[in-house]
Amino acid sequence: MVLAALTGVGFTYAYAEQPALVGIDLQLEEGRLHGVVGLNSSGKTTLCSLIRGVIPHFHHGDLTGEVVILGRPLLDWDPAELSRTIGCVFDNPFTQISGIRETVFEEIAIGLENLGVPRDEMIERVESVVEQLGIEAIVEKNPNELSGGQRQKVAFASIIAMDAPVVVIDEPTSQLDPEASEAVFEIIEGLKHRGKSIVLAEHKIDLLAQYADTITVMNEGTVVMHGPTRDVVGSDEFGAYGVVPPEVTELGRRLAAAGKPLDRLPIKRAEAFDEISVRIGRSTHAH
Amino acid sequence: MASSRFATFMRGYGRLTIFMIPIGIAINFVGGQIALLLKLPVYLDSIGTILVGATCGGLPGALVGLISNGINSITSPPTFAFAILNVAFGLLAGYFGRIGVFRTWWKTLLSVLPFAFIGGFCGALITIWVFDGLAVGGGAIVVGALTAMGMDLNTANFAAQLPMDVLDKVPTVLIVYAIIKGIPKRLLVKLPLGRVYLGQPNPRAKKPVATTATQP
Amino acid sequence: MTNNAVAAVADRYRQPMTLGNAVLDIHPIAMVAGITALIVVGLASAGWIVPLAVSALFVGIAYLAGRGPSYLVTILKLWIAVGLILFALRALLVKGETVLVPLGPIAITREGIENGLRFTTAVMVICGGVTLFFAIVSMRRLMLALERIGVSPRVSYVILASFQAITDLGATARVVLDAQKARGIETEGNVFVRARAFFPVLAPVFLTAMTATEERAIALDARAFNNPGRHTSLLNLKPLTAVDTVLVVLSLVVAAAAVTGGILGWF
Amino acid sequence: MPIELNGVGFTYPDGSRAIGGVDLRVDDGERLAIVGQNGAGKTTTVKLMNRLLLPTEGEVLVNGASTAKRTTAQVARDVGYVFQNPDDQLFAADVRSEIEYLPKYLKWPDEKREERCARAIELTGIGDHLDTNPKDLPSAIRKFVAIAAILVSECRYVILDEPTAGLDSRGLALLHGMLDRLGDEGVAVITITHDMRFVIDAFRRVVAMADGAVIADGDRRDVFLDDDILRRSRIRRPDAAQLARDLNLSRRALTVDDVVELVP
Repeated sequence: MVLAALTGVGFTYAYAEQPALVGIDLQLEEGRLHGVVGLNSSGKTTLCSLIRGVIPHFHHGDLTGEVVILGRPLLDWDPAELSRTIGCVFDNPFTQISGIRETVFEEIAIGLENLGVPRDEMIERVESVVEQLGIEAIVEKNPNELSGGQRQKVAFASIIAMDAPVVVIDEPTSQLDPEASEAVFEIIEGLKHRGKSIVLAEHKIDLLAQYADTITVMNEGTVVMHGPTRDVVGSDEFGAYGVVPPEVTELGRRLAAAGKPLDRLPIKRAEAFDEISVRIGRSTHAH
Repeated sequence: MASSRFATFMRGYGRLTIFMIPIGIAINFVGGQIALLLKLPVYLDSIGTILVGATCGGLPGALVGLISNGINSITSPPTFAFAILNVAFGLLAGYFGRIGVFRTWWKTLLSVLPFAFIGGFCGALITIWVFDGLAVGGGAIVVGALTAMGMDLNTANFAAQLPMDVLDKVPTVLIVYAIIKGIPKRLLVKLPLGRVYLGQPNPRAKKPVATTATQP
Repeated sequence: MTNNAVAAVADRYRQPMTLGNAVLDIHPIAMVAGITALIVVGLASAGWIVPLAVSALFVGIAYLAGRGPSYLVTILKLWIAVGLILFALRALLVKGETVLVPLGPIAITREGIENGLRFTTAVMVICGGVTLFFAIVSMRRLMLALERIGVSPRVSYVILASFQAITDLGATARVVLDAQKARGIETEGNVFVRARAFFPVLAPVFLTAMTATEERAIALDARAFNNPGRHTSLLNLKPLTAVDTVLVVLSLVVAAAAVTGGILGWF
Repeated sequence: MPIELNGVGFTYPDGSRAIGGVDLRVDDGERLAIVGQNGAGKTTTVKLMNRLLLPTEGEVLVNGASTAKRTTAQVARDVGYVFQNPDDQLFAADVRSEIEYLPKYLKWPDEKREERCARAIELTGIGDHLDTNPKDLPSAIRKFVAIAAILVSECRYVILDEPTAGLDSRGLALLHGMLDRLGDEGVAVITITHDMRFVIDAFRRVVAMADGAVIADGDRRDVFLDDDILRRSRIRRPDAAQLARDLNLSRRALTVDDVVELVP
């Protein structure tokens, strides 16, 4: 099935002077990791909010066009059902902790409590999520006293425990250091392998290039590029919308400009390694 | 039963109000703490009550007042006798908010009179009824001194309370006014009384049709 | 921590909640009944000896619950801050026939002292009871018990989140104080200098907290906070036990007897 | 006049030691990046520079005078500090009032106020948003508003805490332009950051910290050359530099341009 199908979608927040989304046509498949990139205020967050149903059920405004989520028009969804079907994690680790539970274990269970899951099943699910995310060491800690990175992981765990088939993630690493960011991406990849569909807005293009299946580039409220990650990131057009390409891609481009093009433009570290070692091998053979 | 009634009540106030109440309560406490941190001689312990009343309505404001006093009475039980004052502040702030008092600074400043009247006059009445005019707190020493000088006990209570409350409420309402000016539009849109501060009603602020249709 | 340790934590949640102390494990609702009955006994008496005895009993209960020392400190502070002033004001200002110590325009009278003792011990028995309750019943347990009898989880959210918000905003206030100092705003000096710093410190704290409610609402909604169905609970609060029930019945009897006794002037 | 940390240590009242034995000197107009893992002592070090903390050992001198003898607000006239989260600093109802707050607070004459404000607004590129409520702006622009509110002062040193977090390429370009302009004016910039690409693009001098101590202080090439330093401070080389190493092209290559040169 199609995760989200948008046709001619526009949205203007109540009291905003300019529309946040304009004429969006986009189709996202289920079971994949979709990356969304673009400048600040290019519409990434608004797009995520729309797919999650936070628009228009929470943020009011003027919505035009057609949004179909998992085969059903967005406005036909019951908000509570939509929140069970599509989990969401966003950038601020501090607002995602409930503030009403005393241990991480209890914090992760909140969603399950609200869904009315029986206690024994709840405990098993929390236990398994704790193991998946490797946060065994903090299960007994007070969630209100954790570091930003730890909180972000707990926020992830809470959503994963609810086992929603779709997860929308908005800049989950913006406040994390490189090591923690990489860990979060590994968690996201794990989700995909367990059959979840993921929409991920993110600035760290190096990481997206490694992990995402498709990339959507947004600019001034509209989708300017969409397609498989390699096609989008490797395209000459990519840099035109203010997104900094991965360092290895930039390296590939500069090599081409210096008259030493690689056979294939790398978008991942490993690709760059392979391409350049082939080149070195060839040139040492030539000598 | 109680659960569904509270849910229905809160839904009438929009989805943000329930999250504003704890913040209002915390503001009541932290306002006082910041005053303490800067060693300022004011209490400022009802900013949150009036702020939530002014932006979310009288009942949420009253709840902030009630729970704040409840939490205070955990460590100082006699303060609970004065909870009704904080409830009244919240209700009054809701009414003032609705009629646009906090939109202009001079109207805001005028609102000090009714707030201080509640705080001072009704506060004194409670002291007289519940504690026979001899309660504790900052005013008690003044009351004692005034009585010792020969003033009637009840008069002494009014004389001590009113000016103290005016001194406390002037900065309180001005802070509320300034904070409301600083609230971003995107948040104001979602607060029950937000439209008062946004000026003209916005045609785009209407609720989506489907939400109302699917709400139980 | 190993997986075994996590399994141990998980197992703890499977068992009914116990705090390892018979008094602490009393059901919060039975506790409300018991403490209220004791307060009623104290208030029903016309003298000051019974309320004082009840106050002492509260201290005893706190020791049985293993919270004695901290409760004693709290209650002594209350006696000094509240009780002493209430007593002194009455002793000094209540007019009476039997002057014990004349002090210029006012005088300490026997009536004043009696009135003061009665009123002070009555107020302090209420203080002692309320303080004891919150010293031995955690807010979390209380809200859980209330949810059991039909109080909305939203109500317990509001109460529990308030406590956390007070802590969080207090912490933010200290960060903002630093941020504004770093910007050149003076926070030390005379009262006018400090007063000028008040708004720049308070406004970011309050505005940030208010704007964060939007994200908080979405984050909790994502965790099915608005799910209309029945909610379950990870914590396993024991239902009212036989002991709890006996305690509730006993409390009602004692309270009723005390009120009757008070009216008939027994004590 | 420099900022000098001489044998500085800081221990929190609860007894936990944040940094110890730190010697560091920042000269006028210098640009310096402090890198290291969370908890390495970076934040404590910069907080000591503008007296948000007072050293428990050693001394901190700003323009030759010990910070212990002045208030934080006074030291802030020389050493400005932009917090990572702009929301900790912003409170006015519109951007203009936010920028003008300090000049009005210090009662500067109109001419000076206007000149300083115009400069701060231009440096940070926020001219289009002067009448907007800062809280209504996207976080990247809020960040520049917070920077402008500090730059309006006459400080000769600016501390930027994670300035690139959440910035897009447009914001990055603006930031680089701003750093260059500050350099021309002789204002020193000290940054603490996790963004190694930013460090390599904009800073020559790099200080690496680990476990509360300075473990390297020098030219970026030397710092990024040393595997031991990188391991101890948990820093990762940017992709291009790491590639050059993995492929045995060069141990000193650092930027994309370096690697382009080396590939046959």
